[in-house]
Amino acid sequence: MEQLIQEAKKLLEENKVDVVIGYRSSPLPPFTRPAFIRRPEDCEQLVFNCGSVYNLTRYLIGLGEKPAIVVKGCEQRGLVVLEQENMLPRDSYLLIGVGCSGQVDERKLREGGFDRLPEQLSDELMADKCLYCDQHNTPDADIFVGDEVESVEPRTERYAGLDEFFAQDYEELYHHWTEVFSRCIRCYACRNICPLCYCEQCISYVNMPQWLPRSVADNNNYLFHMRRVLCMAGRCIDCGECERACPVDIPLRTLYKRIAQKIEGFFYGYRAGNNREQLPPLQDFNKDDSADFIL
Amino acid sequence: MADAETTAKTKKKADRTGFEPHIIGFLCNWCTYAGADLAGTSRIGYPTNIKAVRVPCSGRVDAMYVINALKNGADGVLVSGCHPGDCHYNQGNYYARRRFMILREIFSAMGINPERLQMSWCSAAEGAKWAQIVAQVTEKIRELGPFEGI
Amino acid sequence: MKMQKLSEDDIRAGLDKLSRETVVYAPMEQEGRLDFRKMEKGGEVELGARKTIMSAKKLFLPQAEELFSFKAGKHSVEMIDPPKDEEPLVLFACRPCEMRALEIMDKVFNWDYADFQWNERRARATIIVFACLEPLTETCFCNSLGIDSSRSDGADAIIYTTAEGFFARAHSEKGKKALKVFVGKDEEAPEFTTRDFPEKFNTDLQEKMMENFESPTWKEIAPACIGCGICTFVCPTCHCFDIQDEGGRRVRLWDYCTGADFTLMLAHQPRPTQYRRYRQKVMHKYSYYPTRFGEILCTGCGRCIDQCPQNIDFREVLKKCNRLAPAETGGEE
Amino acid sequence: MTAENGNLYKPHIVTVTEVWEETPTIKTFRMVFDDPKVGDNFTFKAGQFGEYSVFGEGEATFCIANSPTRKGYIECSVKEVARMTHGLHLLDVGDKVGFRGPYGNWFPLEEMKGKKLMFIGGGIGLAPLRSLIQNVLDTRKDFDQVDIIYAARCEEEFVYKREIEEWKASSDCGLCLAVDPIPDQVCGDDVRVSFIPPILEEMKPNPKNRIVITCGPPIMIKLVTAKLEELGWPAEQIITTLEMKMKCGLGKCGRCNIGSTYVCKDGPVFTYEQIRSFPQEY
Repeated sequence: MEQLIQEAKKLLEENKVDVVIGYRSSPLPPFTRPAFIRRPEDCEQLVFNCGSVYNLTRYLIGLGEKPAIVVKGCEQRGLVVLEQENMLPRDSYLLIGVGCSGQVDERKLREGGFDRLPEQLSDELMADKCLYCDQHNTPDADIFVGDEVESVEPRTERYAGLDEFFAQDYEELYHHWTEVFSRCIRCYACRNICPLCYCEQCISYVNMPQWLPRSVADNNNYLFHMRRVLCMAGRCIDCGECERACPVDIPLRTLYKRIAQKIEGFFYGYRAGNNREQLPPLQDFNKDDSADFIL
Repeated sequence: MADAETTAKTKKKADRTGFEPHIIGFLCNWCTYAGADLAGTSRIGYPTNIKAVRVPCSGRVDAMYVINALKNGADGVLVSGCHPGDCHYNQGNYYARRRFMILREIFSAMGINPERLQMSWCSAAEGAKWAQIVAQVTEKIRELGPFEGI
Repeated sequence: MKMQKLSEDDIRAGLDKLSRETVVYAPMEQEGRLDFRKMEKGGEVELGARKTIMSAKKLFLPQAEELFSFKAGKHSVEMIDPPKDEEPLVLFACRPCEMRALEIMDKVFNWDYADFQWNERRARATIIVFACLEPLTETCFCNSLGIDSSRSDGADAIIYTTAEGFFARAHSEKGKKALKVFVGKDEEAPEFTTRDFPEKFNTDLQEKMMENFESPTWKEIAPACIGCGICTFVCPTCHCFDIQDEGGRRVRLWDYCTGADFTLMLAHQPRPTQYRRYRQKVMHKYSYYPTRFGEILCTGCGRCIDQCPQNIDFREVLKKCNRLAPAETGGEE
Repeated sequence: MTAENGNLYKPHIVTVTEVWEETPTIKTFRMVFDDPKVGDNFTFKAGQFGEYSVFGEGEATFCIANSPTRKGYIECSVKEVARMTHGLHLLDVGDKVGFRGPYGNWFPLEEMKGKKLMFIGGGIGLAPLRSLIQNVLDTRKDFDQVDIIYAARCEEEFVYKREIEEWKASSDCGLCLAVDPIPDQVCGDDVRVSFIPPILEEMKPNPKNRIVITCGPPIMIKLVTAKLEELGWPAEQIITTLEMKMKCGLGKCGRCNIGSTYVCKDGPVFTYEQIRSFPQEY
């Protein structure tokens, strides 16, 4: 990662950016943590490896400084969505691209009792989103560091298992989700970590009317998460951060992916952040949209 | 608010026999609301289970309105607007169509029968159609039984 | 000193009996998540050296607690107390740091006004602590906060784990009563001391932080904080709460100072940026609370480090605070 | 004052006996305790606050706006801003509200005796001052000269119009009214079009044996205190009352602190000298 360090140093020395957002190593799993580097001499701390799980694009909105940011291929889609939603102009940051051949699953790393990152990341230890990754190298990068990763045949299907899971009847599904969400502690980590959740006034703060009651009692958690699914519909880039952050292991992506799968089917293969020109489905319409469900 | 919740609770306990569904209708001001009006002035009878809320456009109906209606005791929701191409604001109903298509998918993924959310196009001239839509929706929701979720 | 010597089977049998007589909360695993749960029949209590996700705080300050309910009519209102839970409660196998946290929070909950709900639960509970003779995980730093994790004087009873079995000792009448369900003979117990804490750093930051409140270093202390509530919710000492009316009830809920809406008023936000909120979190624990109550509002349990999604190491934060220096240029934005 | 079973969070029930509109968005409510025993034993001091609840909408913190010398009821003035205040504004005579309190500290009335007092209020910030003004006027002989400066955005935004008329007519106190110098400002002849600092500049109040008590929007407090300091006022002779988001009012919920000072327990009344020592976080 010598090149990353050199490039970052150069950017800071030439005052092209105020801060470089990247990864530095950490003694705790996943053995890296986000780094905000402001001094050229600190650039030595920068690393990029299979433990660089964090989606750093989350820090861009409201940063107030000109950043250069290390972004993996899958996460770049989030920047596209933010651009489409006029939240983050492309010229407000410098994109440092990397080749990524897969990230570790933080949970498996903890459970396995690892005390360092494995030299070679096996498929067993890999985060499931990486197994079907089709964007190993950051597209649209201003600076690309390191070697491009050769694309690998996906080992799983993006939407594998969803059709089977959602084939359950409504009552079973309802029961399943109320059960799962009953353990939610409403820490809002899923919302706060999401690169696309940028609302200054989240609807969960709004109290007139109180759309989403705050206590963990009753079905309030279910309601909150339903609203989040709604927020993510057609926008979720499947970076997996919400699930990684969740302290009580709620399988949020099962829902987000299901909706993404449906949207892909409905709206002409739309996949969030894949194509700058194609508007997100809820910002757009087509006169020929399906009308089967309309009476 | 407290009242709404009490009714929701007592209703939930209610016997399923003789079940009369509560349906909230969000009617677009320019077409469906006028259509419903026409049904009234033409003395076309239709089920009284629907409580109409007049909105400027079906595109104005936020998904939260639907969710909140269900949460506060409705058994079903009907969103009704102008026919495609007839929207007073040109495109509101197209946006609404996508929105509720997705909301129905969210409902079905989270275990709520998507049939509880119905959508229809009904113009100001279609009084009879309105009566027929309401009858149809009421029957559908009646079959589904009381809503016990959220 | 003589202590009651117990085998693992003795403990399990005793817990089984105890849970039939009274409500027992103990660390139990569910789908891989270890947490304090109510013991039901056949529940497998974790006796090993593992840390729960949430701390034992939740039993004394529940995440959502009904303060009272009400029936409001046009010209009348009736307030109804929540159903009283009078059953004694046994909290089994919490750790000395969590016990310490309860003692620390006793102060704020009895500051001039005695918090009925808190005190009532405290009085009702019998707390049996499992001593930590070595750090539970590599994120533990209670030694830096002056906590000797081989003892827990405030607890009703303490149990030591050794290679030969368990040694139990009661500190109070309640503890004695609770330990009676465990069979096992009194035996001479070895001397217990803690060992293997890798480091110890200064946590006396009360003055230093206050003096350097405006230091620009605060912005660099935890820039990665995303403002979620995980660290406060898992913390055994974080006690800030919110009061809301929900469906005919007034409920008290956990709240978190790192969140943007914590102090948000309609027209005014005293802490508009994330670093200010983080500063509030750190300073409440290490400066304001010691100023008011003479104790640091942290017991070094390390849960915030374990659970932080962005891998912020609170120890690193504190070490940075140790190096705080006055602003050279005057740091306000 | 705690409710019977020791549940600190359970309010007393009070009944709204009178409501009047101060401005289009501000109403004042007069309330009486339902339980006469509680009402008879209820005492407070000017400057203290209470937690008012609208059942179903929640609880909020407002100062008690009437003077302790006017017994038998409590009053509060509330601007409609959000859920709870909206619920309160919908209430009418006969409706029930919850009240717990009084909490917090109070204006140092004893120290003020024999001194000249100057009240500077802005907008709804007159509410906490009103409690003290009433108290002072009710025991007028204990004090030297009393002056009131009150400013709001426009004349319509003046709160306590009834009392302002009384103050105008009375010889007990001097009164200076002002409205913000914004374009197309229309106001009566006796109302000045100016912010408060220029008025102070002109008046040059002598700090000798005089105390200023001020309350208003944060920016107004900042400018007024700055101007007074410029005029040579010692900070300990400037008293203000602060507002922070509060939930419990009891020092437990942990959100009203400014540094290690808890506004609900150590405040809301502070001298400017104290405020200057606070970290800049209010």
